[in-house]
Amino acid sequence: MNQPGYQPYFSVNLPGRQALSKVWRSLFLVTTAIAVVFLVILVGTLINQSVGYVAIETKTPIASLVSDGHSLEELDKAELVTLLQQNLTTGRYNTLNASEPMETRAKSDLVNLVYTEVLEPEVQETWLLTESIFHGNRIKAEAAELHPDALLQFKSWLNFNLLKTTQSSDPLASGIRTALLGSIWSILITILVAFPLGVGAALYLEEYARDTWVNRMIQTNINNLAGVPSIIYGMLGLAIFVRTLSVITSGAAFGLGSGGSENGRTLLSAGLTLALLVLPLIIINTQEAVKAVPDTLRQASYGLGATQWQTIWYHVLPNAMPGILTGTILAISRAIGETAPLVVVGAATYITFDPNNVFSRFTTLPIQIYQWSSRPQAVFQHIAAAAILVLLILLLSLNSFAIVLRNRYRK
Amino acid sequence: MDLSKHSRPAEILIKAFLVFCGFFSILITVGIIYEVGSEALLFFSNPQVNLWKFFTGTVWQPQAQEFGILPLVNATFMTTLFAMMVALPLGLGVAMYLSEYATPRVRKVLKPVLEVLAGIPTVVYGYFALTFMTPLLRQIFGVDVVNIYNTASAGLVMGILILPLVASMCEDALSAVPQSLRDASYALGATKFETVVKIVLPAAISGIAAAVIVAFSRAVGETMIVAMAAGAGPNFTFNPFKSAETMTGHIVRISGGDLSYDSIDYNSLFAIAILLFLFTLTLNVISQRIVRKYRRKYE
Amino acid sequence: MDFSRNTFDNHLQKMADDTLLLASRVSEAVHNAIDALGSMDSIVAGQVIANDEEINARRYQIENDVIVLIATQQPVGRDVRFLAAILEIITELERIGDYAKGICKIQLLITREDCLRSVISDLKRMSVMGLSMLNDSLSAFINKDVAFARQIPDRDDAVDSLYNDIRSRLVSLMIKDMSYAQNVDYLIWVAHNLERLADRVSNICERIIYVYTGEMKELDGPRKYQPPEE
Amino acid sequence: MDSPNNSENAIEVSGLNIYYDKFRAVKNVSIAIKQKKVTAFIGPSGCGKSTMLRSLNRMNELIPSCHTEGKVDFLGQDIYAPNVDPVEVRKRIGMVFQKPNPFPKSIYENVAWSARINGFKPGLGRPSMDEWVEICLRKAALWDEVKDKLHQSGLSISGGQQQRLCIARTIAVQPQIILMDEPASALDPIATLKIEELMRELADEYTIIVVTHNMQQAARASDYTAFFTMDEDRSGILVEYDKTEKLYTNPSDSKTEAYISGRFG
Repeated sequence: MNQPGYQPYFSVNLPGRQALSKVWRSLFLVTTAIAVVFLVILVGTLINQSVGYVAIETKTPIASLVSDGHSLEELDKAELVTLLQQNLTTGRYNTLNASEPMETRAKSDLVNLVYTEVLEPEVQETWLLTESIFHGNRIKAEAAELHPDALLQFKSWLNFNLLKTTQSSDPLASGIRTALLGSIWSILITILVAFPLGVGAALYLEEYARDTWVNRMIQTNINNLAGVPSIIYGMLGLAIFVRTLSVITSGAAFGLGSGGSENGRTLLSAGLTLALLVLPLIIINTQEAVKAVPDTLRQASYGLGATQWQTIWYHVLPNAMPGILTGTILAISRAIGETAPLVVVGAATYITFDPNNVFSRFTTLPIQIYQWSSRPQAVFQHIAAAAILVLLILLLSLNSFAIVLRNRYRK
Repeated sequence: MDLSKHSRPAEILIKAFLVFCGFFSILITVGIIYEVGSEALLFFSNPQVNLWKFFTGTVWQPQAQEFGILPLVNATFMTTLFAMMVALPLGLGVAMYLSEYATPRVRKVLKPVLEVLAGIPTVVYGYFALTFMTPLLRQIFGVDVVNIYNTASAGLVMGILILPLVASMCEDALSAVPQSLRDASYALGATKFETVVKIVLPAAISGIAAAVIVAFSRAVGETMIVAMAAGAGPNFTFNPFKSAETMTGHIVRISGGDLSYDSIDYNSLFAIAILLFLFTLTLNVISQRIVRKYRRKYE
Repeated sequence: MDFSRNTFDNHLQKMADDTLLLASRVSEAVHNAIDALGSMDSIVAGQVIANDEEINARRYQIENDVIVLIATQQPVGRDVRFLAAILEIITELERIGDYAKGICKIQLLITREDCLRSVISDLKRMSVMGLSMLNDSLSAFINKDVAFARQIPDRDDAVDSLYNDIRSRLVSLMIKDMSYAQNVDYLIWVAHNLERLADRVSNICERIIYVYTGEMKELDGPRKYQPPEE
Repeated sequence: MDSPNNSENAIEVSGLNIYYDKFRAVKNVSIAIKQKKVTAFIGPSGCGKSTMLRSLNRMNELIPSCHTEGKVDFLGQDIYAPNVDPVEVRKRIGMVFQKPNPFPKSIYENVAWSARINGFKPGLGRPSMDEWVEICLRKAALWDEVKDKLHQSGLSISGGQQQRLCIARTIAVQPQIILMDEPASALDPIATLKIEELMRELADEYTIIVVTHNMQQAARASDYTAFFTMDEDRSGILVEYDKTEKLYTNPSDSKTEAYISGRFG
């Protein structure tokens, strides 16, 4: 292809260069594939842990209650109540009756009561989903040999009972009801505090603040706060909300709270701590959304004689709102997953009653997961996995909502 | 017609609220420095604490009045090292692939995957370290070699946690490189690889450096994974398969129990915390400086 | 700044060169025409007439080139005045060429050489004066010598008086002997052409001054038009 | 070599169609670009002239949705033939872009890198790298302005100088053809004229194809001009291609006339 006059100063090993290019391309592809594989393994592990065979042995053999070949479900309500009366101590029966009279309980509830209170099942051994699928027969043989009295059940640890019941030392009866409610309460407090403060700060910085060293410092400060490890916020919450402000956060000042004692380890402290934690994120996200509102809009508004706040309220905010909400939801999902600061602020290790006001002691879903995971018994790993799935589903739906918002906003 | 200035009380009130919001973030910082700092000061002013020993001692046993922070720092850096070993090459590779190689279609699928990975709470990663990584390591290196709680497992999983952060920051840096530079390179007869490695990468290097620093800061401050998987109890060891407690892990474990205020244990946690705060703050400030610089370069 | 529009400047230079070439062809034609008349050489006269085609062709070529330059180079300021002046100058030159051709046509019609003899030396003087004006005007053009260009039209008066002189002599000759009438008429035309030649040189000088100063005014008359300052 | 008739053509395009997904941006263009001349592509925005230009060294392929049909013969070889390497094509057909885009390296490195990645071998009858950089900068009429600051960043010089640096960088690869995509549109008038002047000078050695939306620029700087416009279906078509002086004084198509006289649309 050389032209006359074209001096061959160059020699090019193009095939070699192209080959090198291909090698690196595949390397980059491999790294990406590894990242995807991690996610798959992670989800796989969770599912693997949350479904599988369980060998359950009941303290009282079921045969002693119902005749052979029949099950509890075939009995009617009266028979069930009788069973309970016969096999429970009077004190226990009365406690149960007091919390809800036997007559008004649903049949399924009664079956449950008989099951947990009378039969007292206990997990002997658990298997993973993969084991259960690929080595089903071996497991059956093993179970028959090692736990002859046990019932081998294919159980999903992720079920409605998990959501409905509170924490318990009995893994079969344990649930995340308290934790879920705790998460919801603390997040509501977080939103109520962090959203107005965050949006306000962002509006100040974007719309009002001039380029002075003070405002530049505020901006730098916010960016830095966003990078502070969450546990430091926990320490701050511990020092300020739990300790210094315990009169307020314990509810003692309002005559509320648990037992009137000044203990600041409450939902309020947790919510406020999380609010501080997500505040920089909300500010930064809101700033981005506000920045994206075109200046022509503001000028148009000023041109019509609007004041600065009218301009912000009628033009800037409505246009930035989808972006602000998206950013806030993402910040909130960060807060929902936070564990360390709440451990420091003092989440309760064992708690079975629902929170009824902001001065209640609390646990949250991630805390519950942390505690279950740290238990040595394998059974709790399964519940932890199920709880994690609940947490992930919650976060995923929040995130998808944010994405839907963002997409609608883009149009 | 009256065109003279008049005050608008509502506007002033609203502005006052917004100014307060703006300054609230300063309050948080002051709060951290004052509250955490003063508790830490209480710790350092305690006669049982020797500042020299604090920074050089290799035993941390509050019960025995031994306050040498090195075991905690050492474990922190061990886990961080492992995390960086996973996150940096993988994160940069992913960023390169996404920004330079992936078709828009592939990117549309992969970016949400990364976002999901980034949105998973750290406690889940902790669980993952316990139930997947540790058994895997024990299977590979032997049950006798690898403790149930060890820094390697925590560090490796932490690397996965940080990977999306590194990837997305690096991708930002890479995509901030103007397309015109790539075009120029191709028009000169460069191959894809030559363009990516010799033009795009150097142009994005400051952004990538910022990503590395932020990743480092994240790893140092990361808590739940190490609290769950690295072990409980300060242990001065360089063996990644032995259990050891990091600074954050220690804070979580001690404060999780019932702790009496005004004890030296309680104060010592704040000393660790302020150290952590200053360290991560320094890293963040540096990375922000770098980012600001490279943003300006192409604007 | 060490920068110049070399390409465009080269084009402008070529236009000037082509114009000079055209001018030299034209003055050669005038010179030859007067020579042919003086020596009553019909062959030379025929050549001049034939060569006029070439002069016309050259003129159209220059005009076309100027238009292309205007269309493609967007000249402004002195450049556009320069190109416009070239268009004007080549028109004048072509007209002068036509005068040469006219003189040669008359040469073919002259029948009374005695009549011609009485004025030929003055006609030659006129042509020499006119051609030297033309020559000087073009050197003023090339040298951008505005002062010089301003002086040239003054010499038109001498040409005019010579013209008047020749005409009155020819008229009195005709009054004496009406048989000269036809030839006198022809020769007055020759003198008239030479007088017009000098006028056209004055026009060329006006263009030159316009190119280099932007003033547009009649040089040998009252000021007609002064464009606003450039 | 090719037949003498063809050899004066650097590029022969026949039946070229360029699509973005389903949309046809360039429709059925055939054009023969003369060697060592400056050819300008003009036309209203969106008429596909840039797309057309980028198809001449396969830069289009960097846009995933873009695909090309037809033949582009470069000195007798179809650059879209399956066995042709686009990198090889781009080495021989260089490109200069709208916005000056020097690499964030030194002035010297900008030129040297281009030569180096293409396997520049100094020594034995060939210039050294320093000499080669100087040669290229001289050809780009930049040497005198930058010779004292060769190791400053390529971004530190003025826009016009940056653009000439980009040209020098392109020359360093020894292309036969230089494509220029609105090379002066981001520059001030003086810098613009300098680039135009440079184009004329480079035409002694290289074939230059320039896209410009400034028709005066095309008129001033080119030997040949191709006028593109949009069809009813908004795809770009070639209306007229002729010597620049002909096209600007006596276009044969009324659409060209309307466009160059500013009466378009």
